[in-house]
Amino acid sequence: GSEGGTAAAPATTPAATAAAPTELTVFAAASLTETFTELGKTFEAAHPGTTVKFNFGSSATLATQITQGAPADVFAAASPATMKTVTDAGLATAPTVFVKNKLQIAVPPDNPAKVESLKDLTDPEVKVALCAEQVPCGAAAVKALDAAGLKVTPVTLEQDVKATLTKVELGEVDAALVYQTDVIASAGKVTGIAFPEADQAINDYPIAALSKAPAADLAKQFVDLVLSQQGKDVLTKAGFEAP
Amino acid sequence: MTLTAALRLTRPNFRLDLDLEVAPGEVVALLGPNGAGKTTALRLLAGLTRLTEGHITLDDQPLHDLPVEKRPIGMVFQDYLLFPHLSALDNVAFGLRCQGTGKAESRRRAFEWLARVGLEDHANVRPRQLSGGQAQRVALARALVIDPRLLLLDEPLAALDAHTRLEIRSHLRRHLADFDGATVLVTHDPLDAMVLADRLIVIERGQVVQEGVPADVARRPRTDYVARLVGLNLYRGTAAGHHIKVDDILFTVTEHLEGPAFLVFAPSAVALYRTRPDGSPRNLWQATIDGVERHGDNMRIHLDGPISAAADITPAAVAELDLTPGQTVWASIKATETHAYPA
Amino acid sequence: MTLTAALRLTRPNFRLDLDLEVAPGEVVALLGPNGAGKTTALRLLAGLTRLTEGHITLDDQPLHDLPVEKRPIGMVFQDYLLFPHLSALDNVAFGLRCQGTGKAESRRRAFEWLARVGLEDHANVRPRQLSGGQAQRVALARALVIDPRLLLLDEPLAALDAHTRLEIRSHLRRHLADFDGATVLVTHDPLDAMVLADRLIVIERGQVVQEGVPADVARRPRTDYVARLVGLNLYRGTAAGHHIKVDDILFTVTEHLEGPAFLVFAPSAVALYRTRPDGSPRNLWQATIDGVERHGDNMRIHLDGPISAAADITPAAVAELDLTPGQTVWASIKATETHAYPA
Amino acid sequence: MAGTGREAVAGRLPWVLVVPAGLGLLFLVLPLAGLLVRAPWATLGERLVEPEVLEALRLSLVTATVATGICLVLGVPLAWCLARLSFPGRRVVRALVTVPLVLPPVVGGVALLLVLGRRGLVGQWLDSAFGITLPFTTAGVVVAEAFVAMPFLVISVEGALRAADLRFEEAAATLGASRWVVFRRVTLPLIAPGIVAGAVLCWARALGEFGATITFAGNFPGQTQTMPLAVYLALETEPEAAIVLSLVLLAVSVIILASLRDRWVNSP
Amino acid sequence: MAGTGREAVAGRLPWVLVVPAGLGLLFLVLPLAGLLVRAPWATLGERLVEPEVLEALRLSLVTATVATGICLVLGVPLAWCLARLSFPGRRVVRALVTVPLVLPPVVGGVALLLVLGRRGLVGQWLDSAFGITLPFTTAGVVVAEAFVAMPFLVISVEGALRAADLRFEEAAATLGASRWVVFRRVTLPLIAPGIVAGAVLCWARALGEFGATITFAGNFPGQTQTMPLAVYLALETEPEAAIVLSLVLLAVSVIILASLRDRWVNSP
Ligand SMILES: Nc1ncnc2c1ncn2[C@@H]1O[C@H](COP(=O)(O)OP(=O)(O)OP(=O)(O)O)[C@@H](O)[C@H]1O
Ligand SMILES: Nc1ncnc2c1ncn2[C@@H]1O[C@H](COP(=O)(O)OP(=O)(O)OP(=O)(O)O)[C@@H](O)[C@H]1O
Ligand SMILES: [Mg+2]
Ligand SMILES: [Mg+2]
Repeated sequence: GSEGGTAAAPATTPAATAAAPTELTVFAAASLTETFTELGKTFEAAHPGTTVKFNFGSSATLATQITQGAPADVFAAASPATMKTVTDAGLATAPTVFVKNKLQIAVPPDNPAKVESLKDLTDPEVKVALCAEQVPCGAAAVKALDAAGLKVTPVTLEQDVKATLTKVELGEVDAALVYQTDVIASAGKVTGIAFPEADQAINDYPIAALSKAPAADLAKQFVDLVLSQQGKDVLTKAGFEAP
Repeated sequence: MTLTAALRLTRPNFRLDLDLEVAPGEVVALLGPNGAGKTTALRLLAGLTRLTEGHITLDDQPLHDLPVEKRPIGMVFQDYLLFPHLSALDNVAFGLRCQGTGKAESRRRAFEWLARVGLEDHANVRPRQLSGGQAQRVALARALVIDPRLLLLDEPLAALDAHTRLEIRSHLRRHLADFDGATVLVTHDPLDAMVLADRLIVIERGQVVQEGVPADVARRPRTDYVARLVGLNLYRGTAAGHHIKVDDILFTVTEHLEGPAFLVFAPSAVALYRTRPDGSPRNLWQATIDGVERHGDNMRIHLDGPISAAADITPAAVAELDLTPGQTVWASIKATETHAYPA
Repeated sequence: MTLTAALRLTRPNFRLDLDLEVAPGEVVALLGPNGAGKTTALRLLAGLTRLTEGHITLDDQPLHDLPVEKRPIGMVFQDYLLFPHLSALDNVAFGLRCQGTGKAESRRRAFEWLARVGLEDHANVRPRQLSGGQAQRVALARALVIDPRLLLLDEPLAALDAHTRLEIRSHLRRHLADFDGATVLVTHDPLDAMVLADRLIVIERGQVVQEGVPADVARRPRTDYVARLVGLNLYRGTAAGHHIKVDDILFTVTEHLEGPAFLVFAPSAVALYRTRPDGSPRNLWQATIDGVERHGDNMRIHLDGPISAAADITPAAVAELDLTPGQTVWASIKATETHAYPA
Repeated sequence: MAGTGREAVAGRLPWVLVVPAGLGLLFLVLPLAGLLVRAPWATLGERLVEPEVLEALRLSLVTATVATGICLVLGVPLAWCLARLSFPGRRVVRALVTVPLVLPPVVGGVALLLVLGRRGLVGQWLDSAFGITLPFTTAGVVVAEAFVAMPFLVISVEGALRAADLRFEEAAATLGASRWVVFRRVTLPLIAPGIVAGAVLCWARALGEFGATITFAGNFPGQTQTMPLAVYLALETEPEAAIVLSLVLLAVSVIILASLRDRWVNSP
Repeated sequence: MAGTGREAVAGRLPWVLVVPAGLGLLFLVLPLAGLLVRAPWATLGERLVEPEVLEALRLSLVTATVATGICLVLGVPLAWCLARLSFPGRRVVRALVTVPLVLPPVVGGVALLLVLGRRGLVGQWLDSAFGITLPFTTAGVVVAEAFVAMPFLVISVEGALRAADLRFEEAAATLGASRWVVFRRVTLPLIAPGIVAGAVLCWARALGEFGATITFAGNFPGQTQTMPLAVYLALETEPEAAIVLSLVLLAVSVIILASLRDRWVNSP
C-alpha cells in the first residue's frame, strides 16, 4: 500500500482516489512500448492487486500532458530534452538515465546501394533518410555525422525513428540512420550496419518518478524495477544498451 | 372594418402604393396585368416582404409588426409550395399541428378538408406524385383548414380544369360566404373575380387604377387592361350632350354627358361593311384590318385606323366579306349598343 | 405524317393508353381533367418518362429510343422551370447554345424572342425576380427559339393575365401557323384549345374519350367532362325517330335517330317556370333547385330531379321567380334548341 | 449498362465525366489494394480475437458516434444561424468555424489541454466546481473527436441550407409555424441529405481522429485508446499488425456506412 | 439585433437553436483562445521572418490548392456518377469512397507507398517507364493531401446533387443539352454552394494534413515540409514555437477562407 494524493496535488476524482493505492500510471516514450509492457506485467506479478496503466506516445506530447496536469506517476522519456521540460516545471527531480540507444545504418536486406559505412551515405546516388534534428534520433545522427566529419544530404527528415525505418523497409530509401533497437525489432526486414562513430552519438533515456505522483510509492518501486538487473535484461534483449 | 392596410414598397424598378380596406366577410379581388404587384401586395400582407412604409391593421390590431407566423392568415401560393417531404394529408395538417392541435385530431380535420376538395384518395400521396391541379387543391385545403382571419389567395384556381374549377369555385364561394374574416384574392380570370369577389381592385404598375363592385367594373372599365379583361372596346373622348368625340370620330350615344368621358361597346356589336353603308347606324368609321383570329364560335377582327377596335363576326360573314389583313372596311355601331360615362 | 405515337404507361395507380397522330403543321390539344395523364403524355413524348410499351415516330424516325436531348423537341413546363442562375436572356439562349450557335448570335436571337413576348426590359433579370406570368413567357420563348420539330406545351398560357394571354395566344397562333412541325398542347382552357388547336383529344383517366375538330367536339360532347368544358347539358338516352328517352323524360328533337343517342342543350336555352307552363315547348320536366350562383352577367341555376341540368337566367328573372335552393320548378327547352346525335 | 436513377430514357454516357470519376475512384481505392496485398492474412483471425483490439474498436465506434451526436446537436443549429440569421460579425464567425479544420490535430489537442485540461482556463474551474476532469478519460476522447470533426458537419449543413429553397420556409411561416417549428418540420427534412452527408463526414473524421485524441486524452487501453491510437502503437512495434488493424477499422466503418447511408439517403 | 437575410419581418429568435449554436461556437473557439493566451507573442515577429517558416507556409498553400484542384477535377465527376447514374455495385463504390476518411493518415501514407512508392504496385512501373518517383517530392505531398481530402469533396458534392431539383436538368435536356452540357451549365451552377462547401472542407483538410504527407512524401524543408510538419517538429523541442506556427497557419487560412467564401457563397 501507499499514501494517497499529496496535499499539494489538486483533488483527484473520487474514482482516482479510491483506486490510487493499487494503480500505477506510467507515461513512456512509444519506443519503449514492448519492453515496458513486459516490465509492467512483471511489476503486476510482484505487486498482486496492482495494475499498471501505460500511456505510450511521443515524448514531447507526454511532457506537455504532464506539465498540463496529467495524473502520471512515472515518466520515461526518449530524450533528456523532453525530460528537462518536466523537471524545469518542477514536476520531477533527479531523473536517472536507464538505457542508451545507439545508431546503426539500416539498409534493405538486398542492400541495393551497397552501403557498407557511414561514408557511403554521402554518395548523392544513395537515397538517405534521417530523423529530423528536433527528435532524439535526428540529434544523434547529426552528432555522429559531425564526429565523422561527413555531410549527408538526406531526401527526408522524418518525424520519428519508426517512420524512418518504414522508408527503409519499403525500399523507398537505400539507407537510414536508426537505433539499434529498431533494427532488432524489425525482425529481419532491414539489415543493420554498425559504425564506429555511433559511440559519439548515444541517446540517453531518462526515467523519473513524478513529484506529484498520486501513487508515489508504486512509482518509486517501478523506477527501481526498471533500473534493476531484471529491467536491464529485458531492455538489453531489445537492443538497448545499459547506461 | 376588418382589414385596413396602406401598402407602400419601393424596389429599384418597381413602386407599390396600395390602400386596401376589406370588411369582415368581404372578398376583395386584386386584378392586374403580369408584374402589376399583386403577388407583392399579398406578400406584404403576409409579412413575407417588409413594408417600406405604411401599415396593416386587422381587427383593430396592428399586423405589420407581427412576424409572419403570428399573423392569423392563410395563404395559397401561386406555385403551391407543398412540402415535398410530407404527404398531402400531412401538408394539410401542418398548420393545425402548428396551432397545437393533436396529431389525430389534426389529421381528422385535414382529411375532412381533403375530402371537400375531392382528394380523399390522394391523402397519402407525396406532392411530387400529384398533378398540377391536384396540388393546387391541396394547397387550398392547407390554407383553409386553419381558419384564418385573413385569407390570401394567389390565383387559387389557375391550374384547375374547367370542371374542378367550377366545383372548387363553388366550394370556395360557400366557404367564403361562411367566412367572417377578410379575403384578398389575386386572379387573372375575370370570371373568377366576378363570381368570388364582392369588390374588385385593379392595379397596374403598382397603382390602383379602378375599384368597385364587379358588375360596375365590368360595365364601366376605366383602363385598357380592364376593358380587355371584360371584353369591351374602350375609348376616352370629350362629350357634349349625346355626342362624344374620340380622335376625329364623333360618336352618338344614348347618355347625356359633358366633358371628358369614356365610351365602350362590345366587339360583337360592331358591324363591318366592304363599302360605306347607308343604314341607320350613325357611328361609322373607316378602318384597316390588322388581324383575324378565331374567338369562340366567331372570328375576332382586329381593326386599325383612326381608332383601334375589335369586332366579332361569324365565320360565314368573314368568308362572305372576304376579309383579309390590310384591307379597308367600314365599321359601324348602333348608338344603343354603346355605353358612355364620365372619365 | 409527322408524328405517330402509341403511348402506353403503367403506374401502380394509373394506366395511360393514348394513340396520337399529328400531321405536319397540325396543332393537337390534349384536354382532360386534373390527373388525366396529360403531363405524363407530354413527358413520354419528350423522353423524360420511359414508355412501358409503344412507340413514337417523328418524320419516319423512331424517337422512343433517342435520349431526351437528341429529340428535336421544344417543351414548356407547367411550372416553367427557368434556370434560376441564368438571366431571362440566357435562359432563352440556352437551347441555341446547346445546338452550337455562337454566343453573340444566340443572345441576339434570344433577345428577339424576348421582345416578341414583350419582355425586352427584363432580359437581364433573374427568374426569381419575374412575376408568374413573366416567367411563363420566358419559358415559352425558351422553347420556341430552338425551332423544334415537335412542340410540347404544358398549359403554356395558364398563368398569363387576360390581356397578355390574348397577345401571347395570337403570337403563339401565328408562330404555330408558320410552324411546319407537330404541336401537342395541354390545356384546361377550352378557349385556348379552340383558338390554338386544329384537333382536340380529350382524355380521362389515361384513356381517350373523344377526339375531333374543336367545333365538332364543342357541338357534340361525348362525356360529362367535355360537356361541362363547352358549357352544355349532356344526356345519354335512347332515340326512336324524333324522340329521345332520357331516364323517364321523353325529349322531342329535330334530328331523326334510332338507338343510343346523346342529347345536348345550352343552359341559356333552358326556361324555368314556377307553375306548369302551357306553351309550345314540348320538352318539359319538374326539377328541384340545387344551387344558384353568379355566372357572368347571368345567374346559373343547378337543377336536380329526374335529370340534373344547369340553367342560365337573368338576375332579374331570379328575383322575379324568387328562386331559392330546395324549391321545385318546371324546366322546359324548345326542340329547336336541342341537338341530338348517335352515342 | 448504366442508366439514370429516374424514369428517363438514358442518353449516351458522358465520358468526360465518367473517365475522371473512374480515375478518382482508382486513386482512392488503389492504395487500399496495396494494403490488402501486403496484409498478413494469416494472422488476421488471431488479431481479431485479441481483446484489446475489440476493446479499441468498440471504443472507437462508441466515441465517434457520441461525438457525432454532439456535433449534430451543436453543429446543426450553428449552421442554421450562419445560413439564416444576419448579424454583425457573421463573416468572422463563419471563418472561425473553420479553425479546427486547419489546426494540426496535435496542436488542437494542446489547445484543448490549455483550455479544458486540469490546469486549463475552463478546466480548472470545471474541476474545482464539479470535480469534472476531461483529459485522459473516455469523455475526453469524445471532446477531442467532436472538436476536430464538428466543422465538417457545420460546413456541409450550411451549404445544404443555402441551397435549400427558402420559399418552403415562407409557406410554413404563413401556416403559423415559428422559426423553430419551421426548422424542425420543414428545413430539417428538406436538407436531410445534406445532414446525412455532413454526419458521415463527421463520423468518419472522428473515427479516424488521432492527433488531438492522443494529446488531449492520452493512450490508455480500454479507456482512451481508440483504433487509430492502437494502430499508431502497432506501427511502433509491428507494422504488419498496424495494417491489419487499419483494415479491420476500415471494414467495420465501410460496412456501417454502406448499410446506414443508403437507407438514409434514399428515404426522402 | 439579428434579423433574417430575406426581406421578411423578423420573428422572435428561436433560442432553442441559438443557444446550442452559441455553445457549439464556443466549443470551437475557446481552444483557440487558449492558444492565443499561451502564445509567445514576443517572438512572433522573429518567427515570421524565418525563411523556413515562410517557405513551409508557401508550400502548404500551394500544395493544398493544387490538391483541391485535383480533387475538384476527379471528385466532382465521381460525385455526379454516384448521385446520377445507377450501376451495379454503386453501394460498394459509395462505401469505398469513404475509405481514406477512416484510414489513419499514417496508414494511408503507408498504403500510398505500397502503391505509388519506388517499389510499389504502380510506382515501380511509373519509375521504370517514365522515371517518375513521387515520394520525397512536392508532387508526392499533393498526392498525399489529395488522397486524404478527396472524400470530403465527393461526399459534400454528392449530398448537394441529391438535394438538387432534378427537373431543371430535365428542362435542360429538352432544350438539347447533352448530359455533359446539363452538368456544366445547369447542375454545376445550381449546386455551386455545395461545391464551395466541399472545396473548403477539402482545402482545409489538405492544409492541415500531416500523417499521410510525412509518411508518403517525407519531410524536407522547401520541398515537402508543409506547415503541419514544421509544427509537429517544433512541438518536439519548443511547444511555444509550435503554437506560433499554428496560429500563423490559422490566421492565413482564416483570412483566405473568409475573403473567398463569402464572395463565392453569395454570388448565385
Ligand atoms: N424578389 C423580387 N425582387 C425584385 N423584384 C421583384 C421580385 N419579385 C417580383 N419583382 C418585380 O416586382 C414586380 C411585381 O411583381 P409581382 O410578382 O408582384 O407581380 P404580379 O402582379 O403577381 O404578376 P403575375 O400576375 O405575373 O403573377 C414585377 O415587376 C417583378 O419583376
Ligand atoms: N412522378 C409520379 N409518380 C407517380 N404517379 C404520378 C407521378 N406524376 C403524376 N402521377 C399520377 O399520374 C396521374 C397523371 O398525372 P399527370 O401529371 O399526367 O396529370 P395531368 O393530366 O397533367 O393533370 P393536371 O391537369 O392536374 O396537370 C395522376 O394520377 C398523378 O397522381
Ligand atoms: Mg403573381
Ligand atoms: Mg399536368
